[in-house]
Amino acid sequence: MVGEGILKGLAETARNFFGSYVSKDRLTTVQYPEQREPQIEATRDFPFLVYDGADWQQGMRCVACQICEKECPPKCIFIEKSKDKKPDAFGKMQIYPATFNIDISVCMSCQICVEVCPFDAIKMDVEYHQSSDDRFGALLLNKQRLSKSNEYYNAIHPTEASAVDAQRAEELAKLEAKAKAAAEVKAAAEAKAAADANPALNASPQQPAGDPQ
Amino acid sequence: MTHLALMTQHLDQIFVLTSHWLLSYLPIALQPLCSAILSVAAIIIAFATLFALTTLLERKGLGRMQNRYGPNRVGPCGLFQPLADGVKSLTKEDIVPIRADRAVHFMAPVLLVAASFMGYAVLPIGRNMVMVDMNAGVLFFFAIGSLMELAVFMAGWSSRSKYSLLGAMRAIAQMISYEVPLVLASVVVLMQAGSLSTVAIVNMQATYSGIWPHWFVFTPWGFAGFALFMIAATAESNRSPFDLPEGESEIIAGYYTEYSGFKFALFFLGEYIGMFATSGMAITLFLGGWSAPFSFLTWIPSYFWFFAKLLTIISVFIWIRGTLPRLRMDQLMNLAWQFMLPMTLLNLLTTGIWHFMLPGFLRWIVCSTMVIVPCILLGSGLKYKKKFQIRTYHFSQ
Amino acid sequence: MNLEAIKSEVEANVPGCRLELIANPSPSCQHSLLLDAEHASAVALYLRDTPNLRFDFCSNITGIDWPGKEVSQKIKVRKLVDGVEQEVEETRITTIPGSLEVVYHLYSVEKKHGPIVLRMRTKDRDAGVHLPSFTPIWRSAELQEREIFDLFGVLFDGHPDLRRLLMWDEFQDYPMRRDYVDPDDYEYEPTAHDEVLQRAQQHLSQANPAQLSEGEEAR
Amino acid sequence: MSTATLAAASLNLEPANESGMDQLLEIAMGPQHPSTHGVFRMNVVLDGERVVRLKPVFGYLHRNHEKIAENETYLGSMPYTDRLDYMCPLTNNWAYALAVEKLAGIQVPERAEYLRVITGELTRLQNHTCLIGFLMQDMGASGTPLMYAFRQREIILDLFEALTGARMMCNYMRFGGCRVDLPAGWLDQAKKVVADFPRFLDEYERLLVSNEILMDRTQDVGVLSKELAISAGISGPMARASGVDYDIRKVDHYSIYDRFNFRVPLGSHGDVYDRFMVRVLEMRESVSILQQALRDIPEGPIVDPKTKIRGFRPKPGEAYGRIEGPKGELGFYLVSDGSPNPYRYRVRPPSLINLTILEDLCLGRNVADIVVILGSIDIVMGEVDR
Repeated sequence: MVGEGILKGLAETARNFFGSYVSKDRLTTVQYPEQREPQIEATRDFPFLVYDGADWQQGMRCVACQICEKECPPKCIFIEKSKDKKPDAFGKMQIYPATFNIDISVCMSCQICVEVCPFDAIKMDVEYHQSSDDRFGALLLNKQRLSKSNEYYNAIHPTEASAVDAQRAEELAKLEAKAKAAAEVKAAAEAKAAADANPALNASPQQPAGDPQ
Repeated sequence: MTHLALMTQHLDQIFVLTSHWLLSYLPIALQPLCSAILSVAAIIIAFATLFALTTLLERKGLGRMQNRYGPNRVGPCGLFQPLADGVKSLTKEDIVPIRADRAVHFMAPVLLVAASFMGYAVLPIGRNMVMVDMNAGVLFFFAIGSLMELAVFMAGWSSRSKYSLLGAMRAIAQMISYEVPLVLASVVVLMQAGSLSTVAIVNMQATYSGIWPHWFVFTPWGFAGFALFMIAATAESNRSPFDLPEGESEIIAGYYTEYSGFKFALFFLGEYIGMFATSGMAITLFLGGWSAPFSFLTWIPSYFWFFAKLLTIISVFIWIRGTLPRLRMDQLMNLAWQFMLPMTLLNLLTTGIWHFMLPGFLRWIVCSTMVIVPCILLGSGLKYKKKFQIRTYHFSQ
Repeated sequence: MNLEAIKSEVEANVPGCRLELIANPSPSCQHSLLLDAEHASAVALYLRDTPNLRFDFCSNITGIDWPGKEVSQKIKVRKLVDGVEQEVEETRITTIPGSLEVVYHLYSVEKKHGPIVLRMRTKDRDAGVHLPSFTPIWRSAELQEREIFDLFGVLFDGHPDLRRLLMWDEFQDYPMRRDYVDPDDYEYEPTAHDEVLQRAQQHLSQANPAQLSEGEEAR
Repeated sequence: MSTATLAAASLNLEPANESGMDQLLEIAMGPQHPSTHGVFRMNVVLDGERVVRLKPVFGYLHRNHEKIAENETYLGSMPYTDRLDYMCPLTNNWAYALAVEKLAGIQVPERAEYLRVITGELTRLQNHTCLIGFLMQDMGASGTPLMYAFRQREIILDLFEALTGARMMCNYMRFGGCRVDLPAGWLDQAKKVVADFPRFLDEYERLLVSNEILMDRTQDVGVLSKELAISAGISGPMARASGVDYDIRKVDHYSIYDRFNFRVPLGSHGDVYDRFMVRVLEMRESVSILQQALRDIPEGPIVDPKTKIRGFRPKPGEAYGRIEGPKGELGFYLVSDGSPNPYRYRVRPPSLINLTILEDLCLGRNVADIVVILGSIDIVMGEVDR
């Protein structure tokens, strides 16, 4: 009979019409500014730089190795190395980026920079309110705007961040153990040297010159 | 009891009485003119409001059918959305193609709106609520209705755009083809009513046996006539699934491709007003105009019933639009000339037989058969010719 | 399916054709046959129509640009140096002429085997860039050969409609060639800071100011 | 350059006043047109509304993907493949990864293969539902089927986001496996989505399959013969609708498709309705594959430990790898010269090659049929123009 399929279709749309008033499955719209979808943990958009502690300049993990700059497919990262060095989280003296810019009008959120970073310094953000009326200035993120704390990283990607933290803590512990062992060895050697030399001359042990920056 | 009856009567006639009261302050010589102006203003305001409401209803209804909210940001429940749309279309740039015929390009939407409003002159919106009780009302309505074709063609031709031209050609072919079944489907009512006056036709239907009204749709020929009329009316008002003249996915927007801003909005208005007018005519001819569906509901004002019926028909239009894809031009023509036309002619014959047979059960059976059997035959004939079917598929391995 | 067998079969059945087996050292082991241009159509037809081969599905056609290379080799030459014949090392520069290569990947829908990889090479990269078109044999070559013509500049003889596919008709160069340089009037999209912005500015400053204002007006 | 000269140059039309040609109307459908799926353009010559000639014009979205890839590392091209056919990024990733794995001889761990199959088939589901929605939109349905399709697609995209971090530009596959492992709860969520999917398909079929107008519009429209389909390199659901029994999942035995029990639907008419129905039936088969894969997925590593992310240099050689993408045979052809960048990188775009026969299908039909036929071919301009 002609019209049967049409009637079936009409029944289907009618079902959806009424269904949208009763069923949450049918009416899936989220009323955006008032309601928000729950954040999916893996979500990513643009990269940011992680720093430890409270001071973003002091705690910046990035050591300006420029691997991400090289590997970035659309070449949106611009790094200039610093002339001086600062100690990193492990106490080692490292170069830090004098400039670190990401042009997010070019960035395509592929997160290859995150994958290649050996220092866990660059991670993906979830901040999507990036619209601006300044095409160049506002979309070129500088070091300061890129820096976000480790706590923030823990808040947006808890699973990933806790794994990173655990790994870093382990590394730190290893380093500390090593340093301790080295210190012990050194102390023993010094003690031996002191015992060998004249005890009167060795009253004040030498201090390392210059404060760590 | 009589008090209550008087009150309902007054409520029913409130617009008529107000108009009379207002006019009584004017000198006699001015009264006919002012009466006309008053009614025109009333109709324009009422139907323009209905248009605004319908655009909202359509968007919300379609939205719900598609599992979304529809407009809900401007005002409570999106009620002011039509207002926002109006402001938007007024503030948009009015672009006229450089090689277009500017005068005709401007006149087309104006003519369309004017023509679509003129049909309301003969539509009885409520008891005693008709602008002109013309004794050739139905004829006048269809004559004015064909003006819309002119407007559409003017729009398509003057734009000097290929898509507009294609759209206009489609529109002309479609509107002329469907005018024939539209008029023929309404002839059955004229045969039965014996009058071309819309007021007389409604008055004939506004009587009751028991609680049931004497609407023409409750007869076999009336039902068939109504169905045919509505299909033709859908096509006349370019509604889905017959929206080929403006088939968006094919020819951008058809004849109004080159219109923007307020002229575009006028086209929109004209289309909807035209749709209300043809739906109003269907109500007048088949659904008893302003009469209540049951005799015990006559206390509700007559104009309420008219608008209730109109909104119901509009909802069905929206429902169909939300469901069906568009026909192709040749299929549309096939439907008009191979199905609609024979059916309307047969319906004329059925009405004649109905008229001359004695009232009773036999008359019902004979006339129903005369309508249903050809409908099925013609339908399956169309189906057979096209050989379309639900197919079965095989799988490899 | 053995490429050697196919090669000898084709050579036996298509008189005069010269096929060369090009080995592929990668783990994919997709070795290929190099056709000569004169007999390519005959070979292709044979591959398509022979019942046991039936390579009726030409899946992928693409070009590769091999620019001419200068290879410097150190060779030992016997030479008279100061009247004494000595063995002297000398660098000799040999120029390997460049060519454009077209690669075809054929499969068989009927027999469900494949792929067989065919290649053809042009004589050089400038004038002798003619190759026979396979469009009459496999319709799927139509757009792909147009693309190769567009991007590499290989002229396919016998193609029914050899126009540029992706670039516009007035475009001059062949972008996929290795020695292609971006034209100066390229519409540089200014980005915040890299050389693109500089190039854009440079281009705009070089452009005739009168032309520039005209362009602005036209826009 | 102006569009007018482009039109004239590409069409080579005789002057319009020559005998027989004065009745013809030449219109440019696209690049701005509601139903050319992006910036596709067809120069159509019409006699009334009948198509006399149709020439597709490409290149409005051309960005020379292949040249870009030649200047990128192998890994650096991976995010660009997402942008080819942006409706199905994961299958693009997969095809590219497969080609590189062939080139470098990398083995993929079992769990990664399962992940690839799961994401690939989910991609197929969402591609086909959306395609049918778009097709109906081209046919003039006011968005209803499209909205249902998108409602369902969103659910699948949520899965993608939870797994890969992005809804469309996933950048998920790596050479020798996948980038990240499943997050907690993902499998259950996926199982639920897959279990609910047939209900949606039922709804979709009730709405569309027996609709008379749809049948009238699609049956015997755009008939593609089996011979032409094979010769023109048509692949994927479009070829199968013409009765070509060729599914690369069955033919090439790539990945682990041999382990799954699924059927390949074939059409017998080769018209638009068959293409539509083959896709509907394929979705049911994909659901069945997904159910099996989600049930059987083993534990284990997800990436080949021997493959480096940085400094990846395959040995000189070449490889062609292809998969059965949702749109057809998606192949990548790579030539390596031993450097970190591919010497030649070629995409075999199913969308483009399926367009070869567009004019053949449209000749003699009318304007309304063009958009329906184009819709049934299933193109994405990102892939056509690359």
